[in-house]
Amino acid sequence: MTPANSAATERSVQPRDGDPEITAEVVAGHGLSEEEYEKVLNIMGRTPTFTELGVFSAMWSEHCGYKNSRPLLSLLPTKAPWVIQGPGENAGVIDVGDGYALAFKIESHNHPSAVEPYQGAATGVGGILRDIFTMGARPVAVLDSLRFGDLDSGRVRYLFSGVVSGVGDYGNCVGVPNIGGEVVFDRGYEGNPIVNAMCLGLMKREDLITASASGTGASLMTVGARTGRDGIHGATFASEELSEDSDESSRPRVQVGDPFTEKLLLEASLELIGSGAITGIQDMGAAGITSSASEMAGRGGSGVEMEMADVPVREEGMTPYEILLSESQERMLVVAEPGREEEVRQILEKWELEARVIGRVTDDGMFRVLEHGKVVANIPALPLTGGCPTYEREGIESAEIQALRNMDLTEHLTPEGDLTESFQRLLGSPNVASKRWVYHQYDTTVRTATAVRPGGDSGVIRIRGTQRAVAATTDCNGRFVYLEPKTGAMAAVAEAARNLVCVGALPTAITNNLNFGNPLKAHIYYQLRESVLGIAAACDAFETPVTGGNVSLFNETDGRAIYPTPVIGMVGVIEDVSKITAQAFQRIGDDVVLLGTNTGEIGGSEYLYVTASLVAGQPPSIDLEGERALQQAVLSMNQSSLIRSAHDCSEGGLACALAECAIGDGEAPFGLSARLDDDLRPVVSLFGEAQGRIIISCDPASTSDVLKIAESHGVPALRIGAVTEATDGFSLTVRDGSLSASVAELARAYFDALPNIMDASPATGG
Amino acid sequence: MSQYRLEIRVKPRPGLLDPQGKAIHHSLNSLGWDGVGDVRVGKVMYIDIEADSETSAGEAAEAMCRKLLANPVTEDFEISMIEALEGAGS
Amino acid sequence: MSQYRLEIRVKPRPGLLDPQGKAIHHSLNSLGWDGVGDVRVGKVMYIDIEADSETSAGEAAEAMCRKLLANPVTEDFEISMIEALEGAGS
Amino acid sequence: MKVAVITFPGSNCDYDLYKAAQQVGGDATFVWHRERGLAGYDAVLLPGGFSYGDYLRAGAIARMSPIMEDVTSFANSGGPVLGICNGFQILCEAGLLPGALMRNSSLKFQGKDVFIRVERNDMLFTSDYTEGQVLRIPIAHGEGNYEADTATLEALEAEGRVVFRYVDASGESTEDANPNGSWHNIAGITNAKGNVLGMMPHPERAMESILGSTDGVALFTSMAGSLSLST
Ligand SMILES: Nc1ncnc2c1ncn2[C@@H]1O[C@H](COP(=O)(O)OP(=O)(O)O)[C@@H](O)[C@H]1O
Ligand SMILES: [Mg+2]
Repeated sequence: MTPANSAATERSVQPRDGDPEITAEVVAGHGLSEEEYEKVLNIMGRTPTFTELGVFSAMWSEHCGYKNSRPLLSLLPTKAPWVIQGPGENAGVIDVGDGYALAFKIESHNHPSAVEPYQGAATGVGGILRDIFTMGARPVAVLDSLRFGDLDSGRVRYLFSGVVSGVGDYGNCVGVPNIGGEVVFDRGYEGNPIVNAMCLGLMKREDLITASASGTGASLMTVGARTGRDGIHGATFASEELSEDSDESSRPRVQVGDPFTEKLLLEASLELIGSGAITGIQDMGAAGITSSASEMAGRGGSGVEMEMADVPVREEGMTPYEILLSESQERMLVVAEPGREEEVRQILEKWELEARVIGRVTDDGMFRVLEHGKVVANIPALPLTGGCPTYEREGIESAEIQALRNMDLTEHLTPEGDLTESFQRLLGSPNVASKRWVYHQYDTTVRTATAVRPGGDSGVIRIRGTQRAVAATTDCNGRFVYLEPKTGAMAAVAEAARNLVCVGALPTAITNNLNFGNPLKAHIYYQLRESVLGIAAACDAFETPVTGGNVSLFNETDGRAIYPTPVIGMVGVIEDVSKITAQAFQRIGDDVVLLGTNTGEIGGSEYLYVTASLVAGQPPSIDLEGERALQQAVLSMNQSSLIRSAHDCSEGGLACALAECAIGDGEAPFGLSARLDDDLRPVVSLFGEAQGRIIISCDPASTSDVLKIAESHGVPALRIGAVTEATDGFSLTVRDGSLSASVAELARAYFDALPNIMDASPATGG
Repeated sequence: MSQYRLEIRVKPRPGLLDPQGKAIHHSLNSLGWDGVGDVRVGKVMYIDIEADSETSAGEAAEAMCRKLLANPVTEDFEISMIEALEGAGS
Repeated sequence: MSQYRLEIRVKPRPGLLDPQGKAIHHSLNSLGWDGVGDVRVGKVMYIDIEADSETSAGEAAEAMCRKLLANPVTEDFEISMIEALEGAGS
Repeated sequence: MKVAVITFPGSNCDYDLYKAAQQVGGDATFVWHRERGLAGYDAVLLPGGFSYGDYLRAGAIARMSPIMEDVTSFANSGGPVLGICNGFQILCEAGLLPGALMRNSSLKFQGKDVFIRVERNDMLFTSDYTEGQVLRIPIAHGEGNYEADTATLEALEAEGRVVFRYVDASGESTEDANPNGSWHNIAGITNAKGNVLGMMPHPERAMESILGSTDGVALFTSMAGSLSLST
């Protein structure tokens, strides 16, 4: 290494030959507003160099600086006795009992996936895995929450299949099972797919390590892959709207994932952390070395000094600007204990990877970058990481959306054909239909810990050596959030909690991914603020604090924003794996009980989208107290081993949920005979998407106990029918209508829908 | 109409990481081929096309590359004529 | 010693099923290219080698193919010289 | 039973296999691919995963690892070698088993439970199964499409070297039951001597009812039983 000390006497920043001059245009090209640039000048007390400008631009982008969301995020509840690490680190960490801690987080890769679906999704998974193992936890599960336009477009099929292969190939190769997620198709996401990936990692409590740089004189080392020119300015890019010519201009910004290197890096990192040779470790994610080094310095209250000539590069002639901002994947920055650098190098060497000292921790609070001993950037670290201006804007609801919400839906509530026909259409709609086509491309069983695979309400991973398990789910109905953001956001949290209690897990904490349009527009800011308020209210009510998350704004194409989509990733704890409840019916003759109230709220439903191509109406209301009572009632039934199955009602309403219970995984389906005498129209009764409903099945001998538990929690409960033999068919009667179909037919509609669409015509990128 | 066989080579764009090439490079080196430098890996496709002329066969191939065969974001392509096959049967 | 860039094409043996080729064929047809017949898909590798001569570069490449780059059970290979690159730096 | 679980860069089922061997009382040790020597082991296990990222071809680069020379001599001297998934691919690439595993005919990775039928139980790997028994076992692979030249394929059938075949729940080897396009629904084969077994499905993932199946257990008890008798 070029000794950084030799430069220590020469602190003045040298302008580099060949770097562009700093003009107003160059500043604007870096995405900094005039006001922000003023602030840079104040912090620096001089004109920044080109390198410094690049550093500010990346750190003060929305992606790294959260300038439009930070004030809102501070409204979220973050504390509970079981929270070990709240927001601010690479991932949140909670205590899950028996000495184990769970690290978990969700991350978006929407823009990269819009440009290059396969690599965008793959590198998204890579990034979230690194966030988890840099906490000292071994990644044990991945979930993916995906949204696309309607599948009748070749481009959408191309995005969908590319994203799914990218998620799969990366996670499969590293060897982390996928345990769930979601896929939604709606024209609201045309042009702007949403690709969110969540990861869970387990560790012994004492193995927790954080990403801070402390200990003056300690060495900073890069480990893992070499630095190339890929993804330079990805962080700024992720905060811009896509435009017609994005494909062209963003080509060089595509990063290619290398899951094989990631797997080696994962093993090497966990070994490094175990060795005690390092005191801090951080993934080089968005904005590469710049963000990892400055954030580590910021958290440690220290400074850093780095020599760019010592960074291992993949290409010749890279400038400090490029090295600092490169987003090449599968790299980490670690802080080694002084004198133990060689040990670090040897551990990496064993895993056939490189580790190189590129600098050291200082005590002067500066983020300093050298090139062959000359200082090319010298920025106070704290203002760089924490001084990004934040904005609170006025939020105003869009009149257009208000009108949609208040639309009279009456004319759409009589089916055109018979009810059964609408039912089958709905079951076969890509949003309701089985997502097997997706998760059969994922390894769901590697690591031999998957107790519930994708396809159930939540995925479950057992903790080996204990009776415990952790469960996880991701949820958000963007249509509801679009129609009424606060209610919709509460519904997302409530649905996630319902999905957890259905398998028997106690909802414990959430991570969230705020996917929105351009927050500089008042109606989008309104959606963002209301959504955050909704999440906060629901998390308060459920005692599920927020331990972290991610914000992805500017999801717009040609001025059209996606539905506001605050994806909730919720985790829960199961104390006894033998008590996990199945989603599907288990035994002929069991009673079927509906918990919650069938209110018939049909605004924003899949039924309206499928039959009338409408996203309108008042979305279902949320009663947080009622939801909480429902969760507790189901958990109590689970604890007393009274129920054989539990499944919540979501897209497609009661009818589709019951069909899913009957069909199961298709191997051993059951029939159903059920009747519901409410005074609603058949369509709203069967397909309405009222919240707070869970269908359970139980031995008839237990039914009275089940009803008692429900009553003691104040939860409405009604026996609506019984599980029958599959050959007896599926029959569901409401006051003014009925559905009846053969179970085999329903199963076909449900399982074949996605494969048929995807096989029918090619997916084209052009 | 005649029948042509075209060879289409699709390769990763310069500057993009090629993990496969990297792994092969590494393996060749450790098998003792020290003199091996850069390795890049792409796809090669052999396509039989019916067309009026060599030129129009080439044009069709180019259109196919743009639409389906190559990923415009990460890959470059090259087309060469392998042979003109007589008649319709290849 | 000079530096050579070789192109190695590894393709599925005739007679072996090539599901990838079949899928591309199918897609091209349904995108409206009716005139497309057989499609076969293989790999192409670009390897920079330092060697005494073109001949010895080619021989090295052949040895690499036999040892590692092609699977004799399922694949055939072809090697062509792309260019001689002067000196050591490519 | 002392077993070596060989770990290559990119192996990711090594731990699962290690645990499976332990579950049946085996004394398992991880052996890193750069180590040498397999003296003292009763059996060698090659785990699944993506050695070297499956770059080039699955198993192609791993089979060049130093330890593979030792695996080869271990096998040639009659020692039992079991390769699962990527392990099977490596055994084929190394020539310890004939044929090759090509890309799945669907061109997609397949991760799900399948049914396989035990075609013979007169081997040390399968003695605790009954002949014709149908097992439910997970698969997770993108390149499991077994191919070989016609002579080899015919010899495999004629000599009864197909050990496992994909079938439906009722035990019929139908086209629908074939997840990857393998010739004759082949899921696992053995060498002529019967001491090397390669299979795509993952018995080590079917060891406990909480994981959905215990049908893999007998494979490991078969080995443990035979090997503890012989030592
Ligand atoms: N992208 C995906 N990846 C993995 N599993 C998925 C994905 N999408 C859906 N699934 C599985 O299918 C199940 C059903 O999906 P969904 O209808 O969204 O469930 P829910 O309404 O219960 O949230 C999910 O719980 C999940 O296990
Ligand atoms: Mg659910």
